[in-house]
Amino acid sequence: MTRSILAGLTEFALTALVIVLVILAVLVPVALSQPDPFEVLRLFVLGPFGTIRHMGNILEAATPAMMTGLAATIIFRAGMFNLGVEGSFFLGGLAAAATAVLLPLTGFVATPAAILVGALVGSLACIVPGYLRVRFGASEMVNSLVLNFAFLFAGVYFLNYVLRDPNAGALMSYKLPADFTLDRLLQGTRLHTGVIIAFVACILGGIWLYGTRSGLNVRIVGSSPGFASHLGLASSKLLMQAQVAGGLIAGMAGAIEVLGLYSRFSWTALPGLGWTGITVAILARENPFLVIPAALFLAYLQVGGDMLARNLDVPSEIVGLVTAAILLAVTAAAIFRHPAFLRLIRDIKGQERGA
Amino acid sequence: MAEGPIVSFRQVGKTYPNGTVALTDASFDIRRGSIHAICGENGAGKSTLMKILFGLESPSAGQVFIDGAAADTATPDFAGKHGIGMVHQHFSLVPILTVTENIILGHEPRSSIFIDRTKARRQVVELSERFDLAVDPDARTDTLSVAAQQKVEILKALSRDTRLLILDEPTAVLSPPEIEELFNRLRDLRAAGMTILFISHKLHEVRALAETVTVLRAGKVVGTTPLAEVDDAEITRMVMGRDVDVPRRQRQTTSAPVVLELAKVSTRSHDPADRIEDISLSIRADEIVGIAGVDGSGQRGLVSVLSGLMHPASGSIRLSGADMSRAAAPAWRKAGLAYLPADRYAQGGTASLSLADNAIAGTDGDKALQWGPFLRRGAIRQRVQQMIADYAVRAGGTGERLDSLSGGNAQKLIAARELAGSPKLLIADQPTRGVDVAAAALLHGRIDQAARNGAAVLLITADLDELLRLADRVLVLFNGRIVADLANHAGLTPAALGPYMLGLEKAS
Amino acid sequence: MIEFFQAIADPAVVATVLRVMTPLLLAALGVLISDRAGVLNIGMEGIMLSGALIGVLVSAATANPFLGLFAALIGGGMLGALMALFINGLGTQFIITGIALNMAALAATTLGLFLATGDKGMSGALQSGVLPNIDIPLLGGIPVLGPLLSGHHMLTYVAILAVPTVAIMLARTPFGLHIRAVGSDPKAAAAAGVSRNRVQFHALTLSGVFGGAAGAYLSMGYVSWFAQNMTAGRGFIALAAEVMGMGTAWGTFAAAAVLGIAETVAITMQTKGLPNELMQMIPYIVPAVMLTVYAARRQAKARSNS
Amino acid sequence: AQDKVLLLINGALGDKSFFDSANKGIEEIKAKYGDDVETKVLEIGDDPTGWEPALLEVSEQDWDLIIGGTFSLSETLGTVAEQYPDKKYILFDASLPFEGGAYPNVYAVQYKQNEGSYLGGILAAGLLKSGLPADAGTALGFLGGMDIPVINDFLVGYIAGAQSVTPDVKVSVAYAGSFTDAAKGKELGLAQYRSGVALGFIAASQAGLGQAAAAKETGKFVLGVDSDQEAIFAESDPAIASQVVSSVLKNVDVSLVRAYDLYKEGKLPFGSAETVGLAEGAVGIVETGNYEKLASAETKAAIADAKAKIAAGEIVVPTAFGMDTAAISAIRDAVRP
Ligand SMILES: Nc1ncnc2c1ncn2[C@@H]1O[C@H](COP(=O)(O)OP(=O)(O)OP(=O)(O)O)[C@@H](O)[C@H]1O
Ligand SMILES: Nc1ncnc2c1ncn2[C@@H]1O[C@H](COP(=O)(O)OP(=O)(O)OP(=O)(O)O)[C@@H](O)[C@H]1O
Ligand SMILES: [Mg+2]
Ligand SMILES: [Mg+2]
Repeated sequence: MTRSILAGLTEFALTALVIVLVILAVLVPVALSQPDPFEVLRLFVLGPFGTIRHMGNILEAATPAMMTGLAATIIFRAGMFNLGVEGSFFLGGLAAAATAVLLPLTGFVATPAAILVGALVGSLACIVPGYLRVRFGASEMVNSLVLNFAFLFAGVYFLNYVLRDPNAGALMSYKLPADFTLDRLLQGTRLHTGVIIAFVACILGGIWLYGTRSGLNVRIVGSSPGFASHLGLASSKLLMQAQVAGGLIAGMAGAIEVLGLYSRFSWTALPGLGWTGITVAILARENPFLVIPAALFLAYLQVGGDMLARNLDVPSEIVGLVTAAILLAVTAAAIFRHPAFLRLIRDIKGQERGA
Repeated sequence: MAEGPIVSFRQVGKTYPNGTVALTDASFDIRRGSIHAICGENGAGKSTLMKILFGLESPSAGQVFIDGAAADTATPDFAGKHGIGMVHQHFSLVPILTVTENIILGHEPRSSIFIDRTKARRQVVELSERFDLAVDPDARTDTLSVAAQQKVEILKALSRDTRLLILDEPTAVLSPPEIEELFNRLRDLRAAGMTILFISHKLHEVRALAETVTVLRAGKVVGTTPLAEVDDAEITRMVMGRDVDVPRRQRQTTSAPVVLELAKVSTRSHDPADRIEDISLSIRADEIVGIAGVDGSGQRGLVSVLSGLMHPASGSIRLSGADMSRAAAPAWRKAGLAYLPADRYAQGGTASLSLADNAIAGTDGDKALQWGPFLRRGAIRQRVQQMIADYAVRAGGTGERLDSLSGGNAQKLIAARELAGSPKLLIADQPTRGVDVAAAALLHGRIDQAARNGAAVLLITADLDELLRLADRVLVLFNGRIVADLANHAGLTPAALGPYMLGLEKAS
Repeated sequence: MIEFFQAIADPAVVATVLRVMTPLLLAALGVLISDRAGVLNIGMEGIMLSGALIGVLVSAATANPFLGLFAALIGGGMLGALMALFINGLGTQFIITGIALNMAALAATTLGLFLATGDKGMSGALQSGVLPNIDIPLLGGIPVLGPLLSGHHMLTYVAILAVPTVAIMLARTPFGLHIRAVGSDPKAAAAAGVSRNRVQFHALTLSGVFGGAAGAYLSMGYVSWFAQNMTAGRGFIALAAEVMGMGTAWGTFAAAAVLGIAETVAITMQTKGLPNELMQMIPYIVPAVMLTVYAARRQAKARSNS
Repeated sequence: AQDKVLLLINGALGDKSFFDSANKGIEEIKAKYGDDVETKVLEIGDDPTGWEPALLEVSEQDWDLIIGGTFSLSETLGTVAEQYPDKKYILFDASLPFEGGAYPNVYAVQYKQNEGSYLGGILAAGLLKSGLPADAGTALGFLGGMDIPVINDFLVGYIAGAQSVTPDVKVSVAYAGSFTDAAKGKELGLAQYRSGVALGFIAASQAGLGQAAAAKETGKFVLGVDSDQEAIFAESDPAIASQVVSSVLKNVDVSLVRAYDLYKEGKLPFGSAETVGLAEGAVGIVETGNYEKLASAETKAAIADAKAKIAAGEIVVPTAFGMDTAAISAIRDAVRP
């Protein structure tokens, strides 16, 4: 296991190198159009590490990305392309807010209860398309894609007709009672206990996937259904387990995001962090341990881009272009399946073995 | 120009991008109008050489001369230009297309912007009549039997003014009568002036068909000789670089208890491969029962009811006395079934997971490997390393992906997993297909060993040598029924089985 | 029942359904071509958005809506081709390539609009062209049927005529055969000398052309300007339509029609005062239900067969 | 010394309404004060998670006055303002709980968009009586971007204004569920026109402009929102412009210039909120262009009268703020055709 982790990390480091090159490729022309080109690069690359607050921003942004990335990883590992993570994230946030607004809980049970409800309700958006696939063989990808929007509108309906604070000037829930919010960790940042949950979740997820019998069985079902039925594994059950687990994690992510950062629930569109999770899962090559650095990296990019847009006359859309280019570069097999690259990875594995 | 060899390889070398050296310095000639066989162990470089000749791969060194002229290799129109057709080792028909569409694919007859479908169909009918290979031009390819698909492959290879036909292990999936028919067709083609390159692992086939043989070993040409000038032992030595001692099963009549018993078992299915009718058979401990039959005669149905993937429509199945008629797959495994499936990657293992994961798959609840829900990594590594050593699997380490192994080594690992413990019933479905001689010998030994340890063994194989070497009793399946139940005595030959397999005779 | 048919035969309702389904149908046919070639065009949304902007900018610059449409088709085709280059040239996954294209297109169209008009919201300041509606002289005269069939947008007719065209293209032409071969088994196709890369390149290019048309319809037919993110998810619904259509052009047509009807129902119901959030769910629930019912049917059939 | 003024846009410029108007206010300030003031406009996107970091960051920089708007941003702005007591903030289109001396460095300004749309309602109902072609239709329409308070504030003012002219006026209400989907807006507009609507109020940004395209196609009419939408199309598409009878204005620019003037004089009441409406010129209705041509003398008189009475407090226009969903549903149901 350590060998594969080391090789994986090397691959990851090299991935990062490619990314830096891509960033430079997109950013250098932009930088040259600015009075101080080096400031552009400095701000984007080093800016996010400039202050505690900015580093806090990275962790804040990485928290939901880690959780949704983990959720997507588990779902994809079971061989399903269920995109319900986005819907689960939204529903999870909504349900946690609803718990906070509607239930008269106080004290230390309040937050866990809201997160639990968020996870349970949120998981629906993954479970429904998953179930329709397992039970009827209907495409989980398309079903989840459209049902995400159906869940969104159902959620907005609920927000408008049940949770809405009529005194607020926008469509928002009532204020979430203080007992339900997550504790802040670091003065001057919004870093909350959710980040710890996210780290722990990724590590537990990795241990489950690689270190337990049911994790192994899920990987088998996901990578070779024929082999799974040869072994007599309960494929449907395992598939559903993964959808439920992924959905619970994604729902929990939404709950944590809302309770950690917001004082009211106000999403009237899909927040997009589920899509981020899918990107993270792919960058991490569907490995829960690598989800952590992948999410941190995307968050770092986001913060760097925000700093550019805020401090210089660089349009914020540049970040969208940079992220798209990075996604392509990182997944370009031409780079990562290149013989020279493969040889390097093999050498590392070989040295480990030799030692 | 019509003189001299049709093809000459000169110092051809091939190193794949991943560093695998598949060929070095290969030089030999192919005589015009001959049937030329190429032999060699798995991975010797046979397919690679043929792909170079067909223009699918470019050589990293050396040159290929066609009609005495150096040829540009690996251009898209290479094969068409030189009149070369190839039947690939792994089928290359598009399953959702019709026979006609498959045959014309890549060189469609046109009228304006459309495919001229009448002309295309006529071409196929003509082709099939000319070469005496009967196919239904309008059938969807994936509805055809393997042998029929093979015919389509050959027609496709012949469809473009072909004068050199390459057949890469064409017999691996065929039954003996089908092989005999194929050989007759190939002889006809040679008579019509075609040059044929024929790859096979089976010596008697090579002998029956070819005039000349080239032996490759580890990417090098060991030699090219007329077959008349060498005997089998000599060729074996050339192929293996050593003599192979084939283990033979000591047949013994035994009064061990009956382990598996099927009484009048039938399934209902539209697919003949899944349909069996009125099958009754019993297998004792330490008995190997071999199933012969043309591919698609019900073997798949038989295996499915015996592994819980399908339930019989009628009849009863007992394993050690317990009724298993409605048992699902997990129950079969729990009751002691071990199963070596024919489709190694789709069913026997999972390509993208590690050797260790593959080796311990399905051992749920094994206390030695598991602590509660957690896997014991150390114990697993030890266990898997032991398996690798016991079965002589050539592998880098337990963390390698299964698909980094060669086919034969993957099969050995899968066998190691299935035969661990002491199974009560072993189903071995084409256990050595595509596996080299040494590995096959090892696997035969392990199957024999499993029987001696008390397993009832059901062996399904297209390789009649293997069947006769291992089986105590041979059942012949035809159209889902058992048409012969023969004790495997010394006089039983493949030729004797042929009539049953073709459904010409019935015995019981 | 009679009332239902009367409502369906109302020319205004038919026109609404046709308007709503036109961009879906064009985009879904584009997705179909790519899907049959084995590279589902997830980037359809981004291609549509780009086509919409290109059409507006070029028609404004040339004062000719047809040049605008032409440019949108070319632009869409080039984006499709670009995806193919990434997928087959650099080996990126098609799903990621599509996600990245959508992301980049949203950013780039906003930037492009800003550079062209100094505005990130909409192109109202530009005098961009509109593609015409077409009255069919003979058809228009027929009572009842005439108003149903005549007077729709040019691209609506194009979309409907594209259905048999794509169906025949797939079934009867060498290109269609190559698409089906490559989509079903690229290795086998390669063995027959049909290059996956080339066929997928052409298929994605053509798919992009359809996407460009769908986008142009939005900005040069529906309305006469480009607005940020004006496709509003239609590219994704087109994906659903294609999957519902089960890989055939006629199936895709049927699916687009069903979605068009669902959206029309949602619109009509809303003006009747039903909660708009619930109405907005209809076009998303319908494909899910249809997909599932169809899959369940197929499964039941497969079961009864064995 | 030079003042440094920063406007934060928690969305994107180019909406042809709200944020563009705020931006215009900054431009006017710059034009008016020239070298005495340095201004900058910063887009911080529509993702709320990014707002607090952005506010914190700019608060650490050397801006004297930081301006931000919308209710959604208000709580974040309040939190940050508390951490930087030396900085001054202007919050527009929302307020904060200033009770007990809280937020002494924040000035908040809100708009009575319901007053503007009350005038719009009078105009619409008046035009329905006379001014529009007789066959145009018998009912009014309303297209909202989303079913949210700011939009519904337009709605209730509009209905009240229309009812003041025609007590049993019918108003067909729809929401696009999006501020950008022009095609959807057009489709909803067509559906409204088909059902007998002659003139629709389009409080839905670009989606609303879709209904303007529908008006052009069907020869029906729209009432624009936020900025003069007749002017947007005057050159690029005169056929649309001719169907825009007028626009209900929400002049954020006016309120910002006014606030800055007061700030310069040292009279801006930090630590409190103001609500500006007709009286301050912060909301209103376009009275040029098509309005001139179409509105009858009687209607113009009614509008002038309403303006005076609203300014004098004689008419109190109802507001959607503080109304619960059921109450708004009841209002919609009461006027459904
Ligand atoms: N397409 C491929 N890409 C990369 N490596 C490959 C590929 N095909 C085969 N190999 C590598 O080549 C080696 C041999 O594979 P192959 O299955 O051809 O072996 P073989 O010689 O036929 O062995 P066996 O006799 O056991 O079947 C393996 O290590 C495998 O990983
Ligand atoms: N695409 C590939 N990439 C890397 N290595 C390959 C590839 N194809 C074949 N090889 C390797 O090249 C060597 C020769 O393979 P080849 O397929 O030519 O063997 P073969 O003689 O046809 O074997 P078999 O009898 O199993 O068909 C093997 O080691 C194989 O693993
Ligand atoms: Mg081979
Ligand atoms: Mg092999």
